[in-house]
Amino acid sequence: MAELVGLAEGIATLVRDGDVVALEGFTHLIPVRAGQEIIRQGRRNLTLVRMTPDIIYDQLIGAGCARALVFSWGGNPGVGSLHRFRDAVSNGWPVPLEVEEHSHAGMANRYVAGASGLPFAVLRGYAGTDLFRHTANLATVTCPFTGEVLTAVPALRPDVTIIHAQRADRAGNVQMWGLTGVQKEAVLAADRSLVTVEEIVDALEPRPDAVVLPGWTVSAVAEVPGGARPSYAQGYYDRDNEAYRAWDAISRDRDTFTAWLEALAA
Amino acid sequence: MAELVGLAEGIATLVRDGDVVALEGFTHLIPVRAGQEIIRQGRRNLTLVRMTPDIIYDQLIGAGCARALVFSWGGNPGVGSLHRFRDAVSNGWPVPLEVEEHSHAGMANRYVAGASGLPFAVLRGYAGTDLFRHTANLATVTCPFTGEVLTAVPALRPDVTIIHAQRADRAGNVQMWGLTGVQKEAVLAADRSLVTVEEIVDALEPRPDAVVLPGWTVSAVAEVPGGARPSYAQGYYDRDNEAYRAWDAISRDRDTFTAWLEALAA
Amino acid sequence: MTWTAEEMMTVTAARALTGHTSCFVGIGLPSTAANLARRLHAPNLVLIYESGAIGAKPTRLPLSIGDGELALTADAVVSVPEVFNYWLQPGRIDVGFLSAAQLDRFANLNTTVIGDYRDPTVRLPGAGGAPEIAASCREVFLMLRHTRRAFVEKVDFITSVGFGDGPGSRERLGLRGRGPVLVVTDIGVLQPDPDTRELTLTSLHPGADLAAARAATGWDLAVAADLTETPPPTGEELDLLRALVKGA
Amino acid sequence: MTWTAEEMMTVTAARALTGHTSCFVGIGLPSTAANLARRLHAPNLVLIYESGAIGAKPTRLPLSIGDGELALTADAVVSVPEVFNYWLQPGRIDVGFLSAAQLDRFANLNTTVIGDYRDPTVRLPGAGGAPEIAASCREVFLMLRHTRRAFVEKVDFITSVGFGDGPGSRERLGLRGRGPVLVVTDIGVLQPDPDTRELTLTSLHPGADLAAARAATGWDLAVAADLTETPPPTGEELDLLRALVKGA
Repeated sequence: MAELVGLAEGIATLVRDGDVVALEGFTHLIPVRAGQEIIRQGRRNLTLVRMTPDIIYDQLIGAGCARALVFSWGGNPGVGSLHRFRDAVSNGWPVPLEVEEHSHAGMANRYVAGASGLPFAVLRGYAGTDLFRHTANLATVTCPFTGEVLTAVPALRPDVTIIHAQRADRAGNVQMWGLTGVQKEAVLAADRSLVTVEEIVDALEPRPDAVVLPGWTVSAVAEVPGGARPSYAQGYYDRDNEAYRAWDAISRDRDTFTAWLEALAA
Repeated sequence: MAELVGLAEGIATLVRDGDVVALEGFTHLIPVRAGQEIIRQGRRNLTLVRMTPDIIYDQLIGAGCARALVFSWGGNPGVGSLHRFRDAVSNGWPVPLEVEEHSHAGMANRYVAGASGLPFAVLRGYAGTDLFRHTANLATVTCPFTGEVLTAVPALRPDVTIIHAQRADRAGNVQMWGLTGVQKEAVLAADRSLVTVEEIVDALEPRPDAVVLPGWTVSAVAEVPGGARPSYAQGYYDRDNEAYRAWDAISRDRDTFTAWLEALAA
Repeated sequence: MTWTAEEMMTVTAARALTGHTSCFVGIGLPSTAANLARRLHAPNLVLIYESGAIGAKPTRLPLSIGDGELALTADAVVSVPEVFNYWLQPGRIDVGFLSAAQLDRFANLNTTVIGDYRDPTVRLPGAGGAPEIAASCREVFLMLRHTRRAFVEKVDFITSVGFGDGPGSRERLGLRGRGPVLVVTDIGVLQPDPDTRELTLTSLHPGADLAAARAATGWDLAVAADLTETPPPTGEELDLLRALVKGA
Repeated sequence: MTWTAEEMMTVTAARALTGHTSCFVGIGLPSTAANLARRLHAPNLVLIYESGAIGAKPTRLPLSIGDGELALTADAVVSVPEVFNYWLQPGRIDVGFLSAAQLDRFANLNTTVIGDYRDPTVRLPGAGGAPEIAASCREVFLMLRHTRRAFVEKVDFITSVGFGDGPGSRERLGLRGRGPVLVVTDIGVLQPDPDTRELTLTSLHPGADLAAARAATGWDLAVAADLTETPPPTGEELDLLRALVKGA
């Protein structure tokens, strides 16, 4: 059963140096506060996994938490590039960053395979692209019935997956709604999981477009109001576009970024 | 876009002799009335597909509509055997019935592959069973990353899938809720589809545990109140157990069944 | 106090379900046993029905796995493909309940045909969820009547694998669950021998005798050195069970 | 009446969307064009966002594909794996919109890196949904600025396949969609030659001239014999577009 914990305690017990860590949330319900707690606790040599690394991953990379990034689209949505990500890839600052990149379809299916207890997934994807030349984790598989050749991607099984949801009850049952992306698969694929929520309630009343993760499938739940800011939490708050634009200025320059990082630690 | 039709018209235009026809509904929302309309219109040589053939398939088989059955569990739930199915398998009455059987996991994944535009699906299943000796449509596939050998099942792509749902709007958008089984996959895997609904409404208000099939994914929608009786339609009616028990007596004997069939045609 | 064989079976199975166990249940005795356990000593038992109800808490016994009561009381309602792919296949579920028309000494199960496959004496319902439940649940509990017709030397069709042909079979087949650990019959309880994996009679229900067990088994039945008697159903167990069945 | 290059591009793309077309849209110009078309001549256009909104009808332009407005106005909200597996992959979606940092004469697209992959001059966002959108949508529309830096002889990285190295490439690769059928730039419109599959300038926007188009293209630009002028934006088109953008 999921334990109810504080955010600091949850990160301290669940995220270890060298772990493969997935923070998911497809532009909605992004676990920003949990990611910043990883920075505060100074985790190192993480393999960070995320379909859409955006500013929270730019922060983790700039803070030197990551040795590798597995992803399918990296950018500051609606604003531009991730400067810390670029600096790490191009100049190895503050530490070199290995990159393994896929398409969204490939990443989504890698989580599906992980959640399904399968070693790989099959899809129509990547055909004819240079991803096949640069991404080691790709192969082909032949349909035993038709002889057709398809693409295979290996299962993703993070050591720990972290997501943000709207609600949990005291038994640790988690409820999220709206655009819930790949979060269910990412949690079910992981060894351990932490869910930050806007609020812990006595009972989860059923509602439209809701996904529920039973408490026994989650390691820990932490109540972190505003935990997805500056991204959205449907029913709680909208996206703070200004913060995304501001990040562009902060992250462009190593010094302004370093100042931001010190302020975060303080 | 889905056309709004009468049940007779829908069956007449969408179901043809020799078709591969799937009627799905996993003990809830079983399209019974649509199946009986197929009997009334005298379709022949159908390959009937269904995870859980129960009394409606016993009726279709007894009426001589089917040349083959693709399934994973055949019985009269809570009552016993399907006598018309047994009679067809053991004695070829009224016509011989070819049988292709799978496990639930295999059938579900065959629909998933069909809905996904893939030629096959991979699962951990069937290993060590005699199904491998008797079901042609099974193979193994080797994981290109781990070398592990898994089971492959070919995609199911029915010519037509028929399901029953609670509601549709006038644009043919379909809404079903509760236990919705494999119906979404079965419709998305098919060339054509017919959805019978309890009622056609002006607007589908969102509700918990609802699955919506947009009208452009469905060929036709027919308003058929009580279309799932004697099975359940959550929010409308419960299962009529007496009818399931009564079917046991009717179907045991060819004469009583034939009398039932004549009454249905009348 | 008296009780039926079915009540003895149900109570015995219910006792084996404890704690936060997650349990893949079909309809019939397994569902009754699991719901009885929830009302007795295992209120946190997680009931999973293949129709898509995860964590169902039915207030009465469901009439079928399509019973709306399961969806209305579940923690989560999911599609049938998801039940098998995300929940059963990865080995998330602790206990799976199965029954069969035939089983052999290695607890291999037949629910497909009696006789020849192409020309069967009796055509049975088929596999359903059983092959993957037997493969992927951490443990499997079996409930069936103890008769010579059911307990056979060799099953006519292997629908679901127990221990195959003995030690090492499950590993060779890549079956990741532990397999059948408990067989509850109307005569007693059988468990696999840790070394040979052969089903061994470990307990007799009150009033049952060893001769009857041997007579009802189509092979030379192994009997545990420390053969015990199953504790009889308590008044509380019977009262709750009967209320449950009556309420259905 | 005057308009910006971006307005001309958006209006031109919007005009190409008609009827009940289903359309896989990202954020930015494609989303603006699709939402403009819904307000003009294609009220039944089905907008599909990769974040899981099927049939979204936003009352304003979404700020990102995670905008709650998309979920709240959609016919169906599904998971991201489902969007790609059940909706995009089978070829259910009529039109997919893409852009790129580089494209070549066969409309192969690069959104990954400028320069060497291991030591890039510019690290771009990467593939996202593009490779499978380019592979599986029935048709692909491209929108990008017409510059020599973008229209190159050879892309530095093939992120998404247009027509590969010419006729037959898509078939050999098993790509089932028709590929890019329309490229809308700030100078004009390009379409693949039916035989050679090479992008051919078929229309120039008002005020643009052929010399500028050639100068902005990194290869010897093919020009249609019947090169036309794109009809200028109407007052209605511009009013609706400006209201839409202002409302965001």
